[in-house]
Amino acid sequence: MDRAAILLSLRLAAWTTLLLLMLGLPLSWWLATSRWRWKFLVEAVVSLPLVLPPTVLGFYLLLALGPRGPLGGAFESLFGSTLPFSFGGLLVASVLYSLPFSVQPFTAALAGVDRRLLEASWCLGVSRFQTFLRVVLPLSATGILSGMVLTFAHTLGEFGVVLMVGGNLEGRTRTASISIYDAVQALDYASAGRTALVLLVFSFLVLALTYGLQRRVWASWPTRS
Amino acid sequence: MDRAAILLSLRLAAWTTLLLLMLGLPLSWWLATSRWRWKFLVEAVVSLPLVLPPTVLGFYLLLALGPRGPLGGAFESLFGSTLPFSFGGLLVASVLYSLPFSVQPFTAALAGVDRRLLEASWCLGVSRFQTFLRVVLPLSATGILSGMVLTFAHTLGEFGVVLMVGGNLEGRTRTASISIYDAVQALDYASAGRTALVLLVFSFLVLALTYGLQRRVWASWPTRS
Amino acid sequence: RVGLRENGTVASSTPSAGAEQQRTLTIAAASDLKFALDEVLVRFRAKHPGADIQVTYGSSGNFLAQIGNGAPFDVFLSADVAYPRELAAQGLVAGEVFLYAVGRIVVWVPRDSPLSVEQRGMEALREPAARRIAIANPQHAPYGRAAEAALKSQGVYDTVKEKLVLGENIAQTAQFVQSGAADAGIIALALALAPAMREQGHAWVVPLDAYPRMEQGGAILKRAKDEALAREFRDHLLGPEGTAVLDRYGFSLPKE
Amino acid sequence: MADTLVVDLEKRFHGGPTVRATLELPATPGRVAVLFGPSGAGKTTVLRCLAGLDQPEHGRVLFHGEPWCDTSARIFLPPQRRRVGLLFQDYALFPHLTAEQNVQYGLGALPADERRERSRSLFALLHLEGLEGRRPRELSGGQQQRVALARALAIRPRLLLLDEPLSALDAPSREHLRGELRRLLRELGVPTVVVTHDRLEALALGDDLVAMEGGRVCQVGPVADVFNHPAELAVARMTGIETVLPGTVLKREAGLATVEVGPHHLVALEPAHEGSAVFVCLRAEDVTLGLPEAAPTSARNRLPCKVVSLAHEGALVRVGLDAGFPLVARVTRFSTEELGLAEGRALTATFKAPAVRLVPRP
Amino acid sequence: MADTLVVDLEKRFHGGPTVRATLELPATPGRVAVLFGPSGAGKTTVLRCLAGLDQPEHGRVLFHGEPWCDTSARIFLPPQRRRVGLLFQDYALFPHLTAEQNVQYGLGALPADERRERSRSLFALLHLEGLEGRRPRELSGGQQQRVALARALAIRPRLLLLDEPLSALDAPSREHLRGELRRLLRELGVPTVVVTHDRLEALALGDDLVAMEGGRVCQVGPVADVFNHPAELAVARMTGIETVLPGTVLKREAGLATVEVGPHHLVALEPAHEGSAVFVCLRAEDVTLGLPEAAPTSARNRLPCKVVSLAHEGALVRVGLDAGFPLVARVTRFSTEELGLAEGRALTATFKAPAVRLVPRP
Ligand SMILES: Nc1ncnc2c1ncn2[C@@H]1O[C@H](COP(=O)(O)OP(=O)(O)OP(=O)(O)O)[C@@H](O)[C@H]1O
Ligand SMILES: Nc1ncnc2c1ncn2[C@@H]1O[C@H](COP(=O)(O)OP(=O)(O)OP(=O)(O)O)[C@@H](O)[C@H]1O
Ligand SMILES: [Mg+2]
Ligand SMILES: [Mg+2]
Repeated sequence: MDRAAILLSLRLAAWTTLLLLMLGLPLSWWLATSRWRWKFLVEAVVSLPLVLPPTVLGFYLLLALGPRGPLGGAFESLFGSTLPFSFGGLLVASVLYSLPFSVQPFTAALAGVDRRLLEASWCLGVSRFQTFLRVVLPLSATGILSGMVLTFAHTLGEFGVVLMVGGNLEGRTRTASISIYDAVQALDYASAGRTALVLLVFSFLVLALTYGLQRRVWASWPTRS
Repeated sequence: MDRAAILLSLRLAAWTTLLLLMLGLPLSWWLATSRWRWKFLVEAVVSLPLVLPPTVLGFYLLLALGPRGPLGGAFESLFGSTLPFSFGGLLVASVLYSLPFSVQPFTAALAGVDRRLLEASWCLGVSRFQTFLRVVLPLSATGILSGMVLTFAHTLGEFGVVLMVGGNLEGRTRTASISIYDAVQALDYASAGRTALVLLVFSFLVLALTYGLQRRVWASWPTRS
Repeated sequence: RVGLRENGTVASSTPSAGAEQQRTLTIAAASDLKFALDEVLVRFRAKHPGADIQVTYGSSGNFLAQIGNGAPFDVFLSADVAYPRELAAQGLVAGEVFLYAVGRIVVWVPRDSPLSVEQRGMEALREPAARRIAIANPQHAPYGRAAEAALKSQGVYDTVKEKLVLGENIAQTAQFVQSGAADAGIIALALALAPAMREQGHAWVVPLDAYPRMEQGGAILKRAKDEALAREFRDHLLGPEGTAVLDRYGFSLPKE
Repeated sequence: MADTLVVDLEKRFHGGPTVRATLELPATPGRVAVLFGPSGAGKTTVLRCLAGLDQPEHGRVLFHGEPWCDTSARIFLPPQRRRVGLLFQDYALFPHLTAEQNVQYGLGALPADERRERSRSLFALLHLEGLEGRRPRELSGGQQQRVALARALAIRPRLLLLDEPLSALDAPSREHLRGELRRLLRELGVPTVVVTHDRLEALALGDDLVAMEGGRVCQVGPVADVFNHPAELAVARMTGIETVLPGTVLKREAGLATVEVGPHHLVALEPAHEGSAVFVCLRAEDVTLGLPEAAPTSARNRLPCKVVSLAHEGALVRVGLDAGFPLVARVTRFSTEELGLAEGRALTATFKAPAVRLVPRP
Repeated sequence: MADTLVVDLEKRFHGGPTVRATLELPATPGRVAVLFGPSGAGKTTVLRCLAGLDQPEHGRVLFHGEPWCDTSARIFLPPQRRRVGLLFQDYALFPHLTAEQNVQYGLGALPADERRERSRSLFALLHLEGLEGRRPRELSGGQQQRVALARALAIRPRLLLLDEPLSALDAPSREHLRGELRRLLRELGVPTVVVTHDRLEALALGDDLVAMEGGRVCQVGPVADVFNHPAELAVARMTGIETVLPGTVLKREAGLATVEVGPHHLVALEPAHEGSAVFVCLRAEDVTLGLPEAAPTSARNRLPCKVVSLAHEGALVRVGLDAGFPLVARVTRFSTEELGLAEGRALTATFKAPAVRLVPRP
């Protein structure tokens, strides 16, 4: 069992989920409310990262983020270091790859909020941003939670992109999924099984806790009209 | 560019999406409506396949479905052949792995349908099943579509599970994503790029068409209350 | 249970009804053989124009697991002779496990690299310009184990340990360097000779005595549908035509 | 047993009140029962239990002798099999369907042209022509309400449950539709339970009246009976009796009772119930005003009083009086002018003994 | 300019009607304007444009001289900056918040105890005590409506817009709350626009009245003026004038007009407008019934007629008559008994000249 790797995975998954919450919600809100006629093209593009095999996506990312790539070069001249083979690089890759897992459920959830409630809030003098926080978010909690769970779980399990961009550095970019994969490749099934079990049990606990605690008080299945 | 692989991928993605629609909707409906107190455990379990690296999940699936595995043995004695290394095996693996991508958005969408509308339908003498088809489905279309898109796109791109269970047999289990992966492994970037491009363009068209055609008539952002 | 598998026709999905007449051969081969084996097969296919010969490249570890679970491969060419031996121990191998090549490694840098590997060999890896050095994962990749051993025997391991990034396999290791994300890499000679790499960088061939012999072995599997054709393929690979190609692609021959 | 609706149920709301309803109503074709009572009385809850949408904790519902729900026998007929037409208080129209599709929604079993014919005639009846293709959110509040009513009527239910069916309509449309509805119900022969807050509607539409308050049924009976003989204070209030005064029965003789109220003794018909503590209830329109010097009439009760307030209510004027206790009279605008009513004016209020209703005071 | 609300707008609905509203109302503290009109008239649309939720295609809204919307100057003040208190016709309560949280929702800027105090006093005013912790779906329809009203009042708006604020309430609560509301509005000094379908409510609550029909403003003016002098047929109908007959003005002299209606000649006050084609409008309560042999009165119009129908309406009885043309009278129950009214009874209907309203007939 690889403790450092498990901790790293959790850290990566938590950060990815957080970042995608911050980036994905505005994007989803735009997708849910905009009446721009070409919006559907953006919706299609958001899902495209999924279509490529992760390692291949990772390879293209590596080219883009590496010192010779367009982004990597700019990043290096700004910060003096490159993204690949660092936690930052993993994070960028995970966020990009998991984008659809957040944005799709978020958009569906946000689009389901009754517009009249927003109007009611505006009339009460509450700003659009505050309305988003106090009305839209609570009312789309189920869908947002589902997006976060997908993102979190998927980042834990993702390994193609992460391996490609991260370089499998022990304690820094070797996530639990890479560690398990390595063990399986090395025919060390016992060790793989142990790490996998810990990861599964832990994830199960996190997910069960999330769903269990999720305050169903405003859930959509009330006793009465 | 590997035409056979692209066709296989599309076939697999289409079947997986279809099967998950048929399996996922009842499960999601149960998750959305049940008041069973341990339901949250089931919700947590549904997301677990995501947590393992795909190849490792594929490895465990191979063990389970192979002739020496518990399921595979039973299957073989029933049908005379085993699932791994066949299209059926790919399908089973994809369905299992993509389960959360369907069930999560489906559940969130179904849970958002106003219960009073179901009650209104029941009072009009319409059965629960018909009510599901005529009221629940249309009203959760956005969320269901988002689940289907995630499933479809993800099945196109998935390669770890498929590689492990399918064995990368040309014309039978070599999907486009494996083909691209192989080309990249062989440093044949031009060929990988071509196949990837075709896959991306095609997926983009499918997605854009889906979103563009999606009749927004009952969408959640009406002009008026 | 092993017997069950032999009459279990996994390939029941084989399409054509005239398949009985058609001779088939499915080879599972280690990824590093990609370029060499493709060329070997050109000649072999010419000899058997009617036969349907397919090859799947991949990780030898995966093949081991898949063959153990009924994968429809006839011949297994592993990157590590230990894997076919493991299959033999499970009773899945027809005849003997054979050695077909010995893998070799090189230190590879892109053409514009400031590192002077061609002159200084592994010592060049100590230079500060070598910020990241890619090797395959020694935990499971034979080339990774060889690279690690070579680094140790050349006395640079402790210096470069912190700079190592690990590829899942040798191809990915090469990509790390190719993309510029790593400054140097230790990869298979076979890969360095591949058209896509040859023009792009310099390589320094690590002496064979710097690391343990990487014996690549193979086996014909008991479940082979056409064992005769499989044997013919083995003989072709081990024969003069096959060995010449392997040699050209940077594989030493086992008997040397 | 046959043509009745028997309800005897108890529904508890977690963290809320308990609604208990025991009533038996004639449910013959075309008969209309009105559920009447203040906000929060439990009217919607009773309708939902009748429709099978809420399941009572205890009790039973029998329609025409058929058990729809019986907790002791564990019988519960699902809403689909009850075939009730329920108009929801908040309409619950299907947002993804047009008005016409909403109305035809429950008619799946009929041939297409009969479906069309039914919805067409309902659209005409409810003045909804031209709105067939609109979705609910493109309709005004009153239009939505009428579409929901059409939807409930379309299925030709065995029992019709209407929760404030005309509340969002203007007075002329409401009066007109009330008549149309009444005719249609007779024609279709559906027994109906209707919730309304409008006394005129209760009088105009209802045969029977169920008065509820605070989760409890107070009185059940023919509309006129309940309006004329409220069994308790709450019913008196909801049927619009403005003057309610605590009094004491001093003596009963010859069918008449003398009641002491404040400084006065009033004469009323002898009440059916025992006990001397009563509420004296007086409908404002039963009080006649005259000048103090006017000649006596046959009315048994005659009180000097003073005008305290005047409020115009369309054709009538509501006059607040002080007669040693507060008293309300409602007179026509003619009389107001004739008597020269103004605040402070001294008058005589007269009312007949039968107009004085005595309700037991606990 | 200062204390007025000026509206002049046009709002088109794609696939629906166009709503045009031109009106100018005094908007002094505590003054109440009533928006009156049949279902689908455009009342909600006007309120939404005032609140800034709908944007008119053309036109402007000026409140106290401040432009809230002016399409020609491309001015559009967002709802947040208008500070109007809008009660939605369908409440639009926040389902995830309790009743109390709903009411306090717009009070974020106030200190916590002032927030609590405001919501406490509104809960008391609207008889909602004990429901603070309930979520909207655990409230009855009328309770929800009152919570929504409290929410709109809580923010002490500059302009209050109420879309049928008391429609879901029973008559006694409605009457009571109407008084309370009226007092509170005076106290807070908020000008108010209220949509109602209830004539009594319009009379009791309103200072001004805006009559709308078919997406158009028909008449604007003080309530009594509009009720007494409807400018057109539609207004006459909505203000409850039952008898409307086509007639021809035969002559005008000494401030009086003689109008031919069917077989009779009626006397009316001379109308302001030209032309001889008119509608003769007669309010049912202005018609007095007497026995044919009764002594003549000062009333100028006197028609023999027969009773056709009788309908009880609480304190009054609505009598349908045939006088060569249909005529409706509304009399007290006393009179009904006195005159022994029954179908077929021959009577004399009298009404004064000022009671006959003449409206131009196009
Ligand atoms: N789900 C619930 N949880 C708690 N209390 C509830 C719930 N539903 C209704 N109640 C309460 O039960 C009582 C009766 O509600 P009901 O809806 O039957 O009233 P109603 O007579 O229809 O009133 P209205 O005329 O205002 O619609 C009310 O006091 C209401 O607050
Ligand atoms: N989004 C829309 N699309 C098309 N027509 C609409 C839309 N919204 C409203 N209308 C129409 O505009 C007219 C005015 O609607 P509005 O809601 O203002 O009526 P209202 O006077 O409030 O009626 P009610 O008393 O029934 O609530 C109605 O005929 C309605 O059908
Ligand atoms: Mg109700
Ligand atoms: Mg309206």
